Amino acid sequence: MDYLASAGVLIALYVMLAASYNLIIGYGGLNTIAHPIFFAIGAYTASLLGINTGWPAVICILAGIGVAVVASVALAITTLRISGDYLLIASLGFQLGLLQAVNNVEFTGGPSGLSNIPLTLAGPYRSWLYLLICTLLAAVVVWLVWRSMVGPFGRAVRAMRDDELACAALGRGLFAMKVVIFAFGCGVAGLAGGLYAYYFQYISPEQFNVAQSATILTMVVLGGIGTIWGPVVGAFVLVALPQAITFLQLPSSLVGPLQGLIFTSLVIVFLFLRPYGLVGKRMAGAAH
Amino acid sequence: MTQEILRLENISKRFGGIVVADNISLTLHAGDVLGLIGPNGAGKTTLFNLISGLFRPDAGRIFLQGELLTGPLYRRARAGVARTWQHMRLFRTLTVLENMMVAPRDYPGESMLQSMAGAGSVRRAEKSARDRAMHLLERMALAHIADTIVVDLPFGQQKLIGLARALMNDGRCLLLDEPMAGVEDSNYETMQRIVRDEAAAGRAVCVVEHNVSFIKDLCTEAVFMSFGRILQRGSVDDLTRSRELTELYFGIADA
Amino acid sequence: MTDPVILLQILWTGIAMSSYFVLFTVAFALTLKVEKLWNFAQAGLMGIAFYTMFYLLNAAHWPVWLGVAAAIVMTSAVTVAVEIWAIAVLRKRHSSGLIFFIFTLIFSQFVAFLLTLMFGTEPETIFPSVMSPVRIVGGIAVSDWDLSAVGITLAMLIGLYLLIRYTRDGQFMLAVSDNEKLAEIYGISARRAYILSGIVSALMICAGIWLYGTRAGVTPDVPIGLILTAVIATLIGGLGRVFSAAIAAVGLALLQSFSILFISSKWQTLLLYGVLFFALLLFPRGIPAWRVKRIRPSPQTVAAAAAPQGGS
Amino acid sequence: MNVNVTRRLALSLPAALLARGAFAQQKEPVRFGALMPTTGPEAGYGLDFVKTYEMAVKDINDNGGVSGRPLEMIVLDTQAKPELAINAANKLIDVDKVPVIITAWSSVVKAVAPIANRNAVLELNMGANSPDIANLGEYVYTVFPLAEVDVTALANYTKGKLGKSRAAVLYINNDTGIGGAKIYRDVFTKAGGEVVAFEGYDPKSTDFTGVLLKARVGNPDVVHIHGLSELPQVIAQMRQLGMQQQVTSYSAGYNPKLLAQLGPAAEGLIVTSLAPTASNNPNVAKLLDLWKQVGRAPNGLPYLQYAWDSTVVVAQLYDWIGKNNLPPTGENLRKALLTIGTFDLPMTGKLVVTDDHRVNKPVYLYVVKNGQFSLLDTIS
Repeated sequence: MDYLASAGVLIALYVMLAASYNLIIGYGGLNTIAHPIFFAIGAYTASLLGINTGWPAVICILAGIGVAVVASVALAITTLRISGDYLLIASLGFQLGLLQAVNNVEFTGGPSGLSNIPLTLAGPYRSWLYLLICTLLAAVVVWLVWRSMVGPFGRAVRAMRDDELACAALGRGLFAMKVVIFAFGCGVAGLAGGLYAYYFQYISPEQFNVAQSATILTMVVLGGIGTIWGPVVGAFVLVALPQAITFLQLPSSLVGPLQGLIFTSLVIVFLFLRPYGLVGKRMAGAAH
Repeated sequence: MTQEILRLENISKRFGGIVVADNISLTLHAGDVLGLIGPNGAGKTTLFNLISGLFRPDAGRIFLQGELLTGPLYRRARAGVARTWQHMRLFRTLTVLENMMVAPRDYPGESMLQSMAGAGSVRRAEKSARDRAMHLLERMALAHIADTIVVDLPFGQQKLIGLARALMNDGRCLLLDEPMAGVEDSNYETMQRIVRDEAAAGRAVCVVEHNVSFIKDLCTEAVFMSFGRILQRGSVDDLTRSRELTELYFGIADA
Repeated sequence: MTDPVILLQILWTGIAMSSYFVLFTVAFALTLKVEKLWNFAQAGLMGIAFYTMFYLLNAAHWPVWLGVAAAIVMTSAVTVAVEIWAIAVLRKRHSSGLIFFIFTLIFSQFVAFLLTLMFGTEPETIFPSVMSPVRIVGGIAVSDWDLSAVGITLAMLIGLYLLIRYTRDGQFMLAVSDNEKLAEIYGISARRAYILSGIVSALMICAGIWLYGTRAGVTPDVPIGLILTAVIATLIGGLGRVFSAAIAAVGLALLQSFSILFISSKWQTLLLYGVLFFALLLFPRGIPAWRVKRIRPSPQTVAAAAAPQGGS
Repeated sequence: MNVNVTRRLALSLPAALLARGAFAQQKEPVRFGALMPTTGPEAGYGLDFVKTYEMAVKDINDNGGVSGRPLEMIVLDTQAKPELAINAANKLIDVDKVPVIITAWSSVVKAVAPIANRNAVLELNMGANSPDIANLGEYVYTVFPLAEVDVTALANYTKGKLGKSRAAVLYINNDTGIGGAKIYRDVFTKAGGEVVAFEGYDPKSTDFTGVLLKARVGNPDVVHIHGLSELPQVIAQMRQLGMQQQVTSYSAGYNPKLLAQLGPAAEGLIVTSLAPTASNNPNVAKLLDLWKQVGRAPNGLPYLQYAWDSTVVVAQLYDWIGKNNLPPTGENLRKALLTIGTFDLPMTGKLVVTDDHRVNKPVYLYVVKNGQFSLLDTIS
């Protein structure tokens, strides 16, 4: 069942994205929605290197992570001084602007995207190998998030989310912490991007737009913002459910909007009745 | 002569056209518990914000234990300025113990890598912070709520935790913004006792309070402020006996 | 391209096209000012307003004025419902800005999906034809649509100005936007002001989408793109300055129009995001020259608003 | 031979075969997958494609199926978005085990291509015309002429027959627009014409004044607009600016909605179509009859003719491997495609599939006259 493996790869990639995004927004309280752009940066860097240099996939993916981290630090240094709602809008401007640029220049393939990404791990077990690698990496990412959030660093980050001023007045240097979690989270997104590009062998700008931001945000909110397992559950539900719905033999003109309606109404219901998500406990996050 | 902890030299600050600190000079020594009183808008909390680094003064200098105090909020906290807030500003999703353990000056967790690696030095620092926090809570007879999320606590206890968190910073300068407002009964007594003990242990404490009777219960000395200026410094009794100040205070406060 | 007739033509169509941006921006900026809310749900309201008009005029064959009136009623009703049953609840809970953002954005998406289910995704226009009669004035083409767009927008802006300046409810709205707590102390209902600002915004949205939908095709996805321009103009205009935001919207539209002289038009959108991004970097709290001067809420304005007024 | 196969499979009415048709239903069906946008902005076309496949499949099965076995179609939604298409393609291949997938929309065709190549599943494009589709790999073929076919014909016609020498080219800044506009520019220049303006606009634009004025400054005698659903608005604004030049577009402009939106302003517009109409191919009348039963006019009729014919191609491929007793794999279907090579199709005429992954077709040019599209010329 290659299909299951392929859905599994997607779940694992989204676990990475949601867990790293949750680190930034759920634990760190940094209201950015530009996560997909770092996913895109990782994917485009890895693909372009893979296509143009023929370097091994691992190197290209690592380079993708590197560029995502550098870009995120650059964005962080310039915009993290802006707080709250402004950061949200600034990140949106960064995301849409960069995507527009990718769309308009030639070497990224423009709106047609990149379709000749080299085939890696060819063979009958390709999907299963990818599933294994992605699952392991996703587990490592979740473990790293957990490990960093249970210790003193995590405590300071959560304190910062709850009250920046009080946290600074206790002697914690917020800016460095913000940059670190932002860079880490975006690096993970870059990793997911590289893997995505190599597995699916096709990327285009529209895969990284605001709809993608909304998807990842929905995973985090639905699962439980500011919790370890929330994003994992959210990613699983949001990838698996639509797949399950396609097995329901509904008329296909209904399926798309119906899925959309189900998910958006779920989010709305959760926001009001269970703001702490599927796995969160009361007050477990910034959701309230 | 006891040791000088905090010295303000000719501090001035304006916001737009409003003068909130007008050439203020003030010295605090170890063991002092100095009350700041004055009508609303006199610049009491602003003075705290100037000392702790939330605002930069337009003119004047601040010294902590003889050294020039500069830099942003967090540097001054590390230098030894601990403060509480009128509205407490507790970390609402953290437990009491976690709230307190954010505060030590030699915090081990600012590096993500170090924190994750959980190296020996980190573990030792964490243990010592935990021990100190538990000891403080025991002194407040609050050890049983160490693992409670702070928002679930009654108001008076939250105020005490605000103080306890500030005390985790073992610097010598302690600024308390309305510590007694809304605190009653046994919590009131605890607050009083802890503040006095800390002063006796060598801290210089400065308290902003509205209610003069709190100041009487807490402070050895007081300063009367109005429109960003220090009008008079003296014993609490002296200040409250001054007809001029009383009129100024209540006259404006009632307006 | 530097022929004055061409420049004037770009100027004129740029101004005409900016009309709906202005209306959406004013709606967005007003809600932000009065309710302190980044109301992305307004994208959903645009969708509702458009498809109500589209359905009533094309399928139900209602007279134009009745269809438009029904769309206004419908949009206002949804605005008020969202205010009472959702926004007020979140506000009461002291929810974080992020939660408001998620709710309003997801609400718009929900509406978009619902409209897709009901009306499909073919681009639709309010009237079957997108042509409008043209006259040439001094070498410049001026269409009826251009004139009605400028006229409607000016009328709406003047109406808003009069409302704020000369009615008690308008003054209450200002007072609440200045300082909600203080206003309540003076007996002004913040809730009433919120609902009023919501309804005024709904009116602006209906007018804006009418102009848009008589000129270009609308699909359920279109409004979410439109709201972004409104956000950008609001930020550039300086927060809390509704009329500055309107001017910023015109400015941005003209910047995009005139950029064609220097760059290929495919870069126009990027220009918009670029302006947004750099404006935020340089002025993280809005453009300073236009920033509201009062740092503290002034009791006088609130008191003045609360004081009984003879004439109104 | 080929002709006979086609006619029997697709359209023939001999009563004798009806019995076989009934018999066919009891055998194990042969399957193909279709990835179409049944929701999202492109669903207007996607749904009509699906409807047409259903008609074609029913027609084939009513006439005996494929080598006695019924043809079955599995449709999955893509919203014309690559990431959804990838998932859907995986499901078609792994769960539904189809060896052949029909796709359209160039981003979808491209996204599915690596999956088709990896899994040795045949991917047939029936609607996208992006020129890069010819280079997507050994399992990706098109039954639809790529942009060079109609745009080349149009550009040459404009220069040669219409005698226009200064063209302004405006295009929507996406895959389709960029690809088509570049071909037009190159062909028109090569034919001796001059391209005086070459401007892309953002797909989200609603105001085209700037681009149009830029075009006007070049003083063109023909304006080629390579756009999609915003095409009527571009033309409307152009006419409102007083620009009276000849306008041309490609097959996306061959759409009745455009006539309604533009009214008299559409007069003189030249568009292309890659399929014959009922007047020069009687089979098309049958398709129109079937659509009359649906109760509304179909969107993009020429594309629907290709939709029908792509179904017929699939049926013929299965017929071939059935006759040669080969297992129904993507590899064998590909072999069938290349071996048969020439298909005579009911709705769009002769199709020649070759190793270079391109096909050639006659191009029909239409001009809007008295509010209707009327045939201007046929270029083969």
